Amino acid sequence: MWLFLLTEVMFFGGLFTVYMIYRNWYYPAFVAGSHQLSIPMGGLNSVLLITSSFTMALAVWFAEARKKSALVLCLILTFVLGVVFLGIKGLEYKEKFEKHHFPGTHYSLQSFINPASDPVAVAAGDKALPQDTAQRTELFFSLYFAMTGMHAMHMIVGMGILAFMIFRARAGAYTAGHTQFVEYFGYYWHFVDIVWIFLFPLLYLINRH
Amino acid sequence: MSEHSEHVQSTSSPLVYVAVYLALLAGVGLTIAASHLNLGVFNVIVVLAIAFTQAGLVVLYSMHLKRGSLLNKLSVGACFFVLLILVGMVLLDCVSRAWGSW
Amino acid sequence: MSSTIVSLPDQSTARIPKDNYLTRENGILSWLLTRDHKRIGILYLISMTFFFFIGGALAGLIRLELLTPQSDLMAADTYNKVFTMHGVIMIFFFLVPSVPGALGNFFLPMMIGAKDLALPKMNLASWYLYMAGGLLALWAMITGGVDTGWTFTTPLSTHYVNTNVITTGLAIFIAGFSSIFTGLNFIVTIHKMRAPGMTWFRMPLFVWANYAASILMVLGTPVLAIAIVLVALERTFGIGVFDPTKGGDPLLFQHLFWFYSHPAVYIMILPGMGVISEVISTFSRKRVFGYTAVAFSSVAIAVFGFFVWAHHMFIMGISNYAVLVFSLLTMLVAVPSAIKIFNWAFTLYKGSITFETPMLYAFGFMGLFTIGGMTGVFLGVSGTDIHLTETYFIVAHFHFVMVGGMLMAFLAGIHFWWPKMTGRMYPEKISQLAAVVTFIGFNLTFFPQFILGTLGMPRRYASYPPEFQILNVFSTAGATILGVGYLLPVLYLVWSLKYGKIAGNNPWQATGLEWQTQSPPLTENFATPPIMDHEAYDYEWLENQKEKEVASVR
Amino acid sequence: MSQISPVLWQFLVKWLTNFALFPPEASKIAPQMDALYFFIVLVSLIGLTIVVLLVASFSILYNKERHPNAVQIEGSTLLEATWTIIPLGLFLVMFVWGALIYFRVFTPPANAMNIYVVGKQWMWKAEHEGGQHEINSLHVPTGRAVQLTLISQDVFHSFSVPAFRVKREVIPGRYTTVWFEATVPGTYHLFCSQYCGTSHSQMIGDVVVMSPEDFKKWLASSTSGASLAQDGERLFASLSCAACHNTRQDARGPSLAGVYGSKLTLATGQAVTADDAYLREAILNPSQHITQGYAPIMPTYQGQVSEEGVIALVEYIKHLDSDYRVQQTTTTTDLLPESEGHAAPAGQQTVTQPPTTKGKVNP
Repeated sequence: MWLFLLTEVMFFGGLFTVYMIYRNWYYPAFVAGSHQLSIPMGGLNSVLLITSSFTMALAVWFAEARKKSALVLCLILTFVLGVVFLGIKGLEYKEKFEKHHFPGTHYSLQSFINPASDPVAVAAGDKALPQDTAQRTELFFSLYFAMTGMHAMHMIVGMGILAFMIFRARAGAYTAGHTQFVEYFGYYWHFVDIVWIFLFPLLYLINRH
Repeated sequence: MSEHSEHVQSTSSPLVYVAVYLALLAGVGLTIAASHLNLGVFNVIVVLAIAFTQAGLVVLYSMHLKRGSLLNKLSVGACFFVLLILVGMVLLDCVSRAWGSW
Repeated sequence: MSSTIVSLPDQSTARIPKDNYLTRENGILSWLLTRDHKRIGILYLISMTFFFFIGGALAGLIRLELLTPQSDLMAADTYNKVFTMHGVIMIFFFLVPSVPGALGNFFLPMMIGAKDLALPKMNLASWYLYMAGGLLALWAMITGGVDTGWTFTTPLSTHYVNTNVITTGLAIFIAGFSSIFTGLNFIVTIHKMRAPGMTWFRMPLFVWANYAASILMVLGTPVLAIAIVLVALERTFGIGVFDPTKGGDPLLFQHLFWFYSHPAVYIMILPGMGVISEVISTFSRKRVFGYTAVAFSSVAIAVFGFFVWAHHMFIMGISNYAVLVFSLLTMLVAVPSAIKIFNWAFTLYKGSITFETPMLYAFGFMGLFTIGGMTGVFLGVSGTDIHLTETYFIVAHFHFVMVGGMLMAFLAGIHFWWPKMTGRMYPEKISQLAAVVTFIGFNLTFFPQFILGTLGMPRRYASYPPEFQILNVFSTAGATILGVGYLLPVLYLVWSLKYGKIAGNNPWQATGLEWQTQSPPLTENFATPPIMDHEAYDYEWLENQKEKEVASVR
Repeated sequence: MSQISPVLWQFLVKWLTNFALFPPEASKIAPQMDALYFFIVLVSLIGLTIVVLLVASFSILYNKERHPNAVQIEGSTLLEATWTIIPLGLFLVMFVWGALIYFRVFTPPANAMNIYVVGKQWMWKAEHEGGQHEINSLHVPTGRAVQLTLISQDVFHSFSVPAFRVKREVIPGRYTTVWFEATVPGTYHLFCSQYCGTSHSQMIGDVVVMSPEDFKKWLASSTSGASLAQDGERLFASLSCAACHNTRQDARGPSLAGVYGSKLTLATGQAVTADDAYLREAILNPSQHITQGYAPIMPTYQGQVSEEGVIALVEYIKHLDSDYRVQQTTTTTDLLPESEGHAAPAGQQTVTQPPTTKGKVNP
């Protein structure tokens, strides 16, 4: 399981490499792009995911302590927190689509060339960017969608397994000594959490002063 | 997916998890706070340092690496080494392109 | 060849053991749902032979087209599709899974005295993923093909071609998972499933080599996966990460791509080196010279393999500093290969050598791999790389390493272990002929390409200036001979399934644990779990063992 | 047989008459590179011979008939060390030698004559300073260092002239350079050696090396009437660049006269040298290349100017420091000062490198 997680580390590692390089090259654009992201939402998501990671750790513990109802409760909590996380993520995505910040042919530079037109940019105190710099924000959003998208994909897969586990746990499958599956899933869920721990500051918190 | 057969009852009390949980929440607060300070290049360093501490906590305690086998520790180490090579060497190229030919 | 070490049981009385992994269960389903590592190994062997011959047929088409300077057999775009698919199929669906998938799956657990791999279900899953990837690639080929070259260079692959890039990328992505699963499985197996007494330094070198290759698979493949995902996203949404007009850096793709694809070369060659160690030791009746050095050089290759990827990009506009660093590191990675070659050569010293087919292939390997390795140095040295890269020199170089090295090793392994896999010997004389034919055909095919490359003929050209024709004709002629050399084994190996001599447990008098059980083996490999009480390649132990057996019979 | 043999015969004759192991050496760097090449060939041959000799002699000496019982030998640290250190030493020698040549090939001398090459699917377009355009061919004089500034309009291409032993990737979005000094007049192959799509194998041409006199004649006969800088001037005017980039006191942009080759301090505090690559970037991505003291108001010209246009602009700015008009019209041919061409022997440029400025860039 550890080895599998390590392949995942390398998978995200590739993305982080790409991110690092472009952030290094196009810092002002990344700052402006980052200002479009909502700290309350991202922060709330961080808290949610960390909490779900916590409940997952408890779930493993309860499984080992053979407490069925507590295990099921923790798993359900984890699942619900995951749903809320994805819901918030969905809201954020929706906002980006509406503002045409999704990279591609419909990408719009309005918020960056003319920040006065965008309350979010005004709130962040953004100055207008020259056009060529503004164009680089598309790269930021590409990476934003690629990275959070991959992360969300991992969460969806994880929640599929989680649903399956809740089902099995209610039948008492993991409270009879065979806790390994829960434990390994816990590792996976913690890994997803760690990825977010890195994504959040790198994407949301570039130069907020 | 079994690779440690010497699986032990992880009896670490939930208190450890609570502690880690609180530490992680504190970490989130700290990063948000730190990002509002103007520290120049140190911003990213501070933020990454906090993130690495958080990740370290999760890996060591929530994922029990601290009590894991040598193999697991080694492979995690190896992986981060390789990751470091990937990031480091690519950055080396991309950054040093700007240095000109000599 | 007058002398031989082959010792077969008395053919008039010998029988293939009734109970073995082939006869335990019957029916298609028993194969398709098997968790037996040996059956999965056979599945891999059959399916990759299939892919090899598709790739080979494409290679034949390429050589035929290059017989004349004009592009007359195929139009340029067809030619581009053909060489792309040749590369994709041969690399991702033959070379990467070849030795680990077929021979490694079959023998790695037996060599360390385990009854199966650690994760048998995952092993089966890896074969299904492999097949899914392979069939998807074939489907992509049939429904229009892809013409980016196997390197998928951006921005060509993202913006300038209209072929099945995403489908092929998906196929490679899936096959990548298959190879990750295999690698994972091997690492876990080697760590957890060794028989009592099988310490790290008693493991056969084949196991060491596969271990090193597995590390590369597990850590390298995901980076390729992300590179492919980004290309797919770029094509579908236009995210611009590799698009220079949006500020992206197309070279970054190559960094990610070669971060996997250079170690992939070692994924391909390391297991082959493992096979050669086994074969040379067995047929010279000697422990491998400098066992630890060979074992560690495998690991060293795996580690250094990660440091050198950018030598594929010396002239592509990476910074001069990076060129220096990568060129230096490339020089370092050449050393462990040199160590191996010399150690194999000295294994022969004061041995007692016989020349069965696997040994002939191993000799072929040593010669061709030396040439392949040394020509690699030409390309790793930044100065000569300028002139030689992107020409036929590089084509010849990697074919010497991959085909001359890897494929020779694969054939050596197939012949070496054929008696164990099937319980029957292959016909010796004709297979020796095939080995020689392959060697001659190979040299005739690829040696002229070194000269072509030095003369400056660029690779991936459907048509070329007429003065290059003569060497190309030689090459095509050689390819014909090579084709015969590859067809022969298929014919006589299939023939031997029914008519081959019965091999007995240990026809080569080899020391590995896999030879100490019946052929073909039981489903659980060993009747009683083996205990490793001797060093690897301990031929004296084997002699004593035989004497004991004789004594106990009396 | 009778039908095959004439074909075979023709082949053999052709082969024997054309047989070559390496292409003609037609540039100054070629013999240097070949020296290294043959050094490595020599080392390889020796290595191969050793391996083959070892294997062959052991096979004969210790085959089973002669040597029925193997002697078990564990290994030998001394031998291991020998074949670790000797190859390592040789490889390091090759590395240093190779690196020297690499830097020679990619560090153009200061007085080189510049030719721009644009690669696109699937043709080469070369532009001389005097405004001579060529497609799929390149005319260069002997005895004069020629620097190529390469750029691609679409995908990766690679500019390869085997007879000169030089090759350089032609990248979209970025100038790359390579230089050579041709020595032997003749016509040589020009290849695109990076796979670039359907007609990759048609993206070929000729490099014509001429004596300086012939080259002068060729320049004179194939001029298009306007020099590259004059094209650039026209473009400069039509894009109204001069509205900001002028010498007036209240100019919104820096004056460009004499800017080429000078050291600039950017708004970010970076120090840069205004070379071709910098000028190109400043036109296409101006806001990241604002000179200190000016506001980031220049619009980007990405997508509005073709690569050829950018080249013309760069060339114009390059010549702004002088009364280029006079120079250009009197003589595209004066570009060939016979004396200077030989002044700085090409190879020695890299050996005595001037101290670098790397510390200052990229804080």
